[in-house]
Amino acid sequence: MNLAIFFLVLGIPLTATICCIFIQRRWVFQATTITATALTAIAACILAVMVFVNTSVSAQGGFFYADALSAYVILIVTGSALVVAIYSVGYLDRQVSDGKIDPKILRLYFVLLNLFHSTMLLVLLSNNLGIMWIGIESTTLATAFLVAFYDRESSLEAAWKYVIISSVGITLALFGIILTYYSGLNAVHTSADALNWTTLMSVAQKLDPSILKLAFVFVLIGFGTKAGLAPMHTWKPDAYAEAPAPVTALMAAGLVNVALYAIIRFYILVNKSVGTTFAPTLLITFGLLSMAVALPFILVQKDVKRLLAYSSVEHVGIIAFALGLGTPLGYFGALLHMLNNAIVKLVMFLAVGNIRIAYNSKIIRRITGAIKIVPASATLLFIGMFALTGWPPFGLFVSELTIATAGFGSGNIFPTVLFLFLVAAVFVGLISYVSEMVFGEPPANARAGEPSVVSIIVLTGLLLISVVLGTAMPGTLFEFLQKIVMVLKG
Amino acid sequence: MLFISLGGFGIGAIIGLLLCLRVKGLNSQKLLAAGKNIAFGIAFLSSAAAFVLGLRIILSRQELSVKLLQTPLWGSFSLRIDFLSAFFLLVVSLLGCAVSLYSIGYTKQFTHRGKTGIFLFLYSALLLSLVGVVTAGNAVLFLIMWEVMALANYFLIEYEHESVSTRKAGFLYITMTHIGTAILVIMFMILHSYAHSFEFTAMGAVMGTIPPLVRSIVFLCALIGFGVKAGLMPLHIWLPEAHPAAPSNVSAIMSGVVIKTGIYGIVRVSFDLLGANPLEWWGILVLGIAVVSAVLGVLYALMEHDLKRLLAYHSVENIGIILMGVGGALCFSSLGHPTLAALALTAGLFHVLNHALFKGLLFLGAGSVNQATHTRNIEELGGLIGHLPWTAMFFLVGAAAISALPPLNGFASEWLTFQALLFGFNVSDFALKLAIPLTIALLALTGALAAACFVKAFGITFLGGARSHHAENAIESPMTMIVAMGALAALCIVIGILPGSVLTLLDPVTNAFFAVHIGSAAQLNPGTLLIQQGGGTSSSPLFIALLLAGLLLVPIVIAVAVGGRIRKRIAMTWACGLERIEPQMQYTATGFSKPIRMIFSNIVRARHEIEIENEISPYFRSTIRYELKTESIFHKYLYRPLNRAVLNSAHMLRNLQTGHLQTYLAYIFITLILLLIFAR
Amino acid sequence: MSDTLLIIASALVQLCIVLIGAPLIAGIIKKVKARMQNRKGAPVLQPYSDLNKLLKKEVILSSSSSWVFRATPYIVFTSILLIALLIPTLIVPVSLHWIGDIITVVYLLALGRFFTALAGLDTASAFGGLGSSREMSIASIIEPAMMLAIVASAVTAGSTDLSVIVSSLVSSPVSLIHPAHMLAFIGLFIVTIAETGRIPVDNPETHLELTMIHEAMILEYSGRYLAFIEWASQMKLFLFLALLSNMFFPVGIATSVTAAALIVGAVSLLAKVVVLAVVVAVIESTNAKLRLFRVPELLMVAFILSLLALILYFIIGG
Amino acid sequence: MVDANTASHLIDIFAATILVTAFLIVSSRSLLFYVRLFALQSLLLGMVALLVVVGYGESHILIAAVLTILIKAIAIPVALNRIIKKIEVQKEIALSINIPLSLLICGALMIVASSVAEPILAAQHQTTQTVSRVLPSSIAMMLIGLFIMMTRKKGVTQIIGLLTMENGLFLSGLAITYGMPLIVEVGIFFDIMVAAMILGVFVFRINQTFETINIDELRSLRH
Repeated sequence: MNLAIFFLVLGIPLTATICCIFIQRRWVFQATTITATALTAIAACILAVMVFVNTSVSAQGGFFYADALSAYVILIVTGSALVVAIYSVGYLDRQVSDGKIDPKILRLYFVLLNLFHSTMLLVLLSNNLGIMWIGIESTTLATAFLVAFYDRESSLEAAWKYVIISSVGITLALFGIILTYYSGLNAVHTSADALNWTTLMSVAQKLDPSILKLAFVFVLIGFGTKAGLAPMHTWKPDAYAEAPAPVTALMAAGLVNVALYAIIRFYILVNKSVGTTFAPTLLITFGLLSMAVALPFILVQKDVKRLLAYSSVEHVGIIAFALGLGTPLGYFGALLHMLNNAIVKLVMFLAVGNIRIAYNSKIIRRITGAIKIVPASATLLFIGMFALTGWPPFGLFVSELTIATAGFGSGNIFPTVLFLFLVAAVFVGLISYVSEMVFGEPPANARAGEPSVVSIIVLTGLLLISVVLGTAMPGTLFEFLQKIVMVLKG
Repeated sequence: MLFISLGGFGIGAIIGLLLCLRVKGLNSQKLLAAGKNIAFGIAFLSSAAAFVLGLRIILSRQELSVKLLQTPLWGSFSLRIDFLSAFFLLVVSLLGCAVSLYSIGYTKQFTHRGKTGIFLFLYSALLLSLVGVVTAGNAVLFLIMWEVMALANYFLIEYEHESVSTRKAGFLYITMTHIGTAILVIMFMILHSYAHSFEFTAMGAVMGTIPPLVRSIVFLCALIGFGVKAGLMPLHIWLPEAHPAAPSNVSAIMSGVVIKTGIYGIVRVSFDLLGANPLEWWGILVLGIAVVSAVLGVLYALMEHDLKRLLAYHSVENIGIILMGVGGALCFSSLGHPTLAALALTAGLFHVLNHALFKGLLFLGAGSVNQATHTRNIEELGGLIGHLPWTAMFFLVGAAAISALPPLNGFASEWLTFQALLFGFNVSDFALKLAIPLTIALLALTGALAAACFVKAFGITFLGGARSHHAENAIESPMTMIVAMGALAALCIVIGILPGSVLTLLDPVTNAFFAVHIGSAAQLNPGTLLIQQGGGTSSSPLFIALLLAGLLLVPIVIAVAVGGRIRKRIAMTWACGLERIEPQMQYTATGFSKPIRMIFSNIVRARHEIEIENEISPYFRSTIRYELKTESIFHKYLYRPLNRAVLNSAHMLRNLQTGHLQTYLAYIFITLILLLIFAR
Repeated sequence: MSDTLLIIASALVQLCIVLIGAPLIAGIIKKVKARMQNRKGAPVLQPYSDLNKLLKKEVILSSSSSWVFRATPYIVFTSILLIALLIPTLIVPVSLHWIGDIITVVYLLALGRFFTALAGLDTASAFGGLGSSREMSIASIIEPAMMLAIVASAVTAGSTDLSVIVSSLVSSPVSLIHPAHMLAFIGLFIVTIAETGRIPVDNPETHLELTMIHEAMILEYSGRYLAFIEWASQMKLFLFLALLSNMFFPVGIATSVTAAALIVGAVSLLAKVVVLAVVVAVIESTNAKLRLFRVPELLMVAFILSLLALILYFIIGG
Repeated sequence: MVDANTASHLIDIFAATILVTAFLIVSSRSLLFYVRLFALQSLLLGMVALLVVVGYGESHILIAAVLTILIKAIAIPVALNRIIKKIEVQKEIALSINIPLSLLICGALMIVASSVAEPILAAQHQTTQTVSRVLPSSIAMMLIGLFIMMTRKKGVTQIIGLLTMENGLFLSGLAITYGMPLIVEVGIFFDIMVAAMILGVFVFRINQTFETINIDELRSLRH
C-alpha cells in the first residue's frame, strides 16, 4: 500500500511524460496531461490522508519517505500543476492560433511540463538527500527548454543564465550534501543509510557540528539559488519573464516551494545538531536581504512579469525569514505562507498571461485600462495584487501577521520591524504599477475579450480559496500544519 | 434586547451586501434603480439600527460584548462596544443614515449597471467596516476591519478611474494608509508581546507592566499610524487628493467618519490601552501637531478653489481642533488632573461628532452643486442661491457651523475646547503654560481663517452672479438629497442649541478613562455649558438662540416705528458708471484669498503665472490668464525630496541586476566566501 | 418673580444705554476730529439724525442680491444687541452674564462679520468682494491677538466670564497695577482699534477703493438697512470702549442694584468711554491709515504684548 | 595490490596534479587548450576513482570511475571540440581579468579553501578515518571553477568552469567519503551529462541567434 501510493504519485506524471512523447494528436496529449495531473493530485490527497493518520509513510526500506511536511508541499505542487495544466491547454492553443508558437513543438511543451512535475515530486518523496539533489537538478534541466520555449533572443539569454546560475548553485549544494554524508558516515557507518534524512535525524546529536555548519552554508547557497534567495536570485526575473506564463506560474508556485522544502530538510537537521542560533541567523539574514533586494526592482519596473518575479524573490525572503525565527509560530507562518503565496502567485502569473495575450505586451506602460479590455482577468490581477501584498481577507494577511507575531514573540524586534516595513514598501511598488495597468483608458491596439473562460473560473476559485484561508481556516489544515511544525521542531 | 438590535444591524448589512451583488445580475435600468434604492434603504435602516444600539448602550450604561468566533491564532474575535465605541458608533451611524438617504438621489447619475453594483457593494462594505472598526474588541479583528475599510475606500476613490488625477489620488491614499497600517501592526505587536493576547481588554490590563520607553514607542506608533488616517500634518497629503476624487456621498463618509477612525484609534490606544497615566510630552507633542494641522489645514484650504479640495483641507483643520482636546487631555492626565482631562477629551470628542455632521453636510452640499453644475471649480460658479435655494440654505448652515458661529454646534465644541485649554493655566507646569496660550491664539486664528474661507466658499459659489453657463442652468437636487442635507443641518442646529445633551452622552466615555464625572467640572444642562472650575464660566447656546430671536424684534420695531412700511426699489448693482455689471467683474475666489496669501506668504508659498495677450497695444488686452499655484511646504521640503531620494536610490540599486552573467556569478561567489568565513 | 423682573429690567436698561449711547460716542469722535483739524464739524448729535433719516428712506436693492443681503443688517444688529447684554457696562455682574462669556462675545462678533462679508459678495460688485476679502483677512489676524489679550486678562480671575473678571478686579484692585494687566490693556486697545475699523487700520469715512475695508462691503446698502449696519458698528465701538474701561479701570461700576450705585455707574461709564473716545479721535487725527499689508505688523505688536503679559503673569505671579 | 595507505598517498599526489590542471586552465588563452586540460583533469579524476576502488575496496566506485573517464574525459571534450570547430572563428578566450591577476586570485582562493577545510580535517583526525589532505584541493577547485565562470566570457569556457567545479566536487566526494551510494552516483552523473548537453545545445542556439558565443553580449535582460 505504501509503495503503491509512492508509485502512483511519482509514476503518473512520469508515465504521462513518456506517453506525451509518443502521442501525436494535440487533444490527446493535452487530455493526457490534464488527466495525469488530476490523478496525481488525487493520489497526493490520499498520501496526505495517510500521513495525517500515520504521521509518516515510508517504503522501500526508507528510500521513499513522506511525512506531513512532504505531503504538504506535494499537495501544493500537484495542485499548482493541475491548475497550470488546465490553463496551459487554453493558453497555448491561443498562442498557436495567434502564430506565436509553432504547433509542431507544442508536444514538447507538454512533455517537459509533465517531466518538470515528476522531477519536483521526486524531490519531495525521496528520503535520500542525494536523490533529492538529483531531483532538484533535474527540475533545472526540465525547465531549461521551457524557459527558452519561445526561441527568441531574450528567452535564449534567459535560459542560458538560468541554467548556468542554477547549475553553479546546485553544484555547491551537492558539496554540502557530500559533507553531510561524510559526517553521517562517521556516525552511522553504513554507507547506504548515511544519506537518508530519517537516519541522519536519528543520529543528529552525534554529527559533527562544524561540518554540518559548513554543509548548511553550501546547501543554503545551492538550494537558495533554486529558491531565489538574494543574492542568488538573479536568474529569476529573466527566466520568469521569458518563460510561457503557465511555466512561470508553476515555477513560482511549485519549484520555489520544492527548493524551500530541501532547505527546510537541512535546516531541521542542522538545528538539531548545531543548535538554534547558526542556521536561523543565516535564514533571517537571507530572508531580509531578499526582501530588501527585491524592493528597488519592484519600485521601479518596466516589465510586469519581472515585477512579479521580484515579488517572488520577496516572498521567498518572507518565508526564509519566518523559518529563521525558529519558533513554532514562525514555522507555522512560514508553512502557511508557502501555501498562500503559491495560490496567489498562480493567480497573478496566469492573469498576467491573459492580459499579455490581449495586449501582446508585457511592458507595463503599454498596458492601460485592462479593466475595459479583459475585465475578469484585470479584476483578478488587481484583487490578486491585494492578496499578494497581505491585505485581509486573503490568506497572506494571516500568514504575514503570524510571522510578525512570531517575530516579536521571538525577540527579533528590529528584523521584524524591518520585515513589516519592507512588506509595506513592496506594496507601494506593486499598487502603483498594477493600478496603472488595470485602470485608465486602454490603447487602441488591444484586443478586447477574455482569452479563456476556463482560466477565469479556475483563478476565481483560487482566490476564493485564498479568502477562505484568510477568514476561516479549516480546522484540518490547522491540525495538519501543527503536525508539520512538530516535524520542523525536530 | 441589545442583541436583537445588533443582529438586526448585522442582517441589514448582509442583506445590503447580497442585494448589491444581485443587482449586478439584473438587466433593466428600472430594476437597477429599484435595487439601488432598496440597497440604500437597507443601508439607511442598518445605520439607524446601529444608532439605536449605540444610544441604548450609552443611556443604559451597559457595555456590550459579542463574541463572534474563536480563532486558533488570534484569540477570540469579539465585538466589544464600550462607551467610546458606542459614541463613535453614533457618529458613524448618524452620518451613515444621512448619506444613505442622500445617495438614493445622488446615484441617479450612475447608469452603468456593473459599476453601480460594485459601488453599492463597496458602499455597504465601507459602512460595515466602519462599524467593525469602532466596535472591534480584538486587535487582529480591528486590523482586518481597518484594512477592509481602507480597501473599500480605495476602490470608491478609484470609481472614476479614467482620470489621471483620480488614479494619483488613489495611489497616494492607499500607499499612505498602508504604511500607516504597517506601523499599527508594529504597535499591536509590541502590545501583544506584553499582553500575550490580541484582545483589547487584555492589552489594557497589562499596561502597568510596560516600561515607559516602550509605552512611548507604542504611543508614537499610534500617533503616526492612526495619524495617517486622520490626516494629521504632515501625514495629510493624501487627504486633499483623495476626498475630492471620490463621489461626493463617499467624500462625505470619508471626511465625516473615516478620518475619525484615526481619532478613535489614537484615543483608544492612548487612554484605554496605555492607561490613565500618559507621559507629559505626548500631550505637548499632540498639541503641537494639532496646532500645525489646524492652522496649515485652514490656510491651504483658503488657497483652494476646488470646492471639495477646500472642504478636504478643512478636514485636516478640524482634526487639528479635535486633537487639541485630545492633546490637552493627555497633558492634564499626565499631570494628575483627571477632571480637566475629562473636560478636554469631552471637548475633542464633541467636536468629532460636530465635525462629522457639518462636514458631511458640506460635502453633500458640494455633491449637489457638483451634480447641478458639473464643476467643482468655484471660479466658474456663482449665484446658485437662486437655482439651488435649499442646498444653499443648508450649505450656509454647515458653513456657519464649521466657522464656529453661535448658536451652532461648531461653536459649542470650540468653546469647550477653549475652556478646557484655558484651565491649563491652573496646572503648575511651565511648558504647558507656555504651550497653551499659543494653542489658544492659534485656535482663534484657525477659527477666523475658517470663517474667511467659508465666506469665500459660500459667497463665491452661491452668491453674486453666475460666472459660467454651468451655474446659470443649474437645477435643484432631488428630494432625498435635500431631506438628507436638511436633516444634517437640523442636527447641527439642535446640537448647537442643546450641547449639554451630547455631553451627557460623553460622560460615561470619559468616566471610563479618568474615573471622574464630567459633572464635577461642568454642569450638564441641555442648553447651557457651565464650567465650574476656577471662577466659573458659562455659555448658553439655548439662550443665545432665544435671545437672538427675541432681540430681532428690536430692529424690526425700530424700523417699523421710525420708517413705517418698507419701500423697496430693485436696481442694478452700482458699476462705477458703466452701463451694466458683468459677472466677470466680480471678485474671484483667488482674489478673495489674496490678502491672506500675502500675509502668510512664507507658509503657503504661492507662485503665480500671468499670461497677457495684447492685440493692438499694451493698453488693449485681449486675454489675461492668471494662474496661481500653491505648494505645500511639506510637499516641497519633505515628500518631494523623500520621493526623489527613494526613486533615485531604487534606480541606483537596480544596477545590481546588470545583465552580466559574470556579475551574477560573482554575487554567488562573494556570498559563498563571506559565509564560509562566517561559518568558521 | 421679582428676580426675573429685575433681570429683565436690568437687561433692558443695559440695552437702552448701548442703543442710545453709541451714536453719541460716534458724534463725539467726529467732533473732536473736526476740532483737531480746525474745523467746526457737525453737531455731536448728528449721528442720531443720520440714523433717523436713513430709517425713513427708500431701500434700493441690487438685482443680483438674495435674502442673505436683506437678512444681514438684522443679524448684525441683533448680534451686537446680544453682546450688549453680555458686557458689563453699568453694573457687575451683568444679570445675563451666564448666557455668554468673552469667547461667546468674540464669536458673536464673528457671526455679524460673517454675514456682512457674505452680503458684500451677494451684490456681485467688485467692491463688495474686495471689502469682504479684506475684512475677513484682517479679522483673521485680529482674532488671535484679541483672544490672547483676553486670556491675559482672564487668567487673573481664572474665568472667561466678563462679569467674573470685572468683579474680581473690583474686589482686588491691586491686580490693576500688575504690569501684565497694563500690557494686556495696550494689546486689547490695539485690537479695539482694528476690530472697530478705525484709523490706522481702516478709515470709516472713506469711499476710496484703495483704502476702504468695511465701507466697501456695505457699499450697496441703503435706507434702513444701512441705518442698522451703521448703528451696529457704532454700538460695537461703544461696547469695546466700555469693555476696555471696565476691564482695566473698573472704577465706579455698580456692584449692587441701588439707584445711587447705578447713577454713579452710568456717569463713570460715560466719562470713561468719552475719554477713550477722545483718545481714539486723537489717534485717528494724528496717524495716517496703514497700508493693508502693514496691518498684520500692528496686530503682531498686540499679540506679542499680550503674550508678554501672560509670561509676566506666570513669572511674577498673580 | 595497493594498500590503503599507499592509495591515500597516491590520491594526494593525483589531487595535487588535478589542482595544477585547474591552475593551468586559468593561465591558458586558447579555447582548445581549455578543453584538453579539462580532459586531462577528468582523466586524472578517473584515476583517483580507480585508486579508491583498488585501495579501499569500494567496488561500486568502479562504475563512477569508468563513467568519469568515458563521459568527462572523452565524450564531453570531444563534443566541446566539435562545437568549437563548428562555430568558433576565434579560438582565443575572452577574459575580464588578466591572467597574472587571475592566478593571484586563485592562489588566494586556495588559502580560503584550506582554511575552510581545516575544521573538517581536524574532525577527521579525531575519528579513526584515514586522513585525507584532498579536501582543501577539491574546495579550491570548486572555487576556481566558479572563478573561471565569472571571469571568462565565452560560452564554452563557462561550461568548462562549471565542469571544473563538478570535478572538484567529485574529487572531494571521492576523497572524504569514498563516493556516494551507487544510485546517487549514477543519478548525479546522468544529470551532469544532461546538463552539459543542454548547455551545448544552448551554445549552438545562441551562436545561431546572436552570431557570437561571447556571453558578455547577452545583456538585453536587465533590471
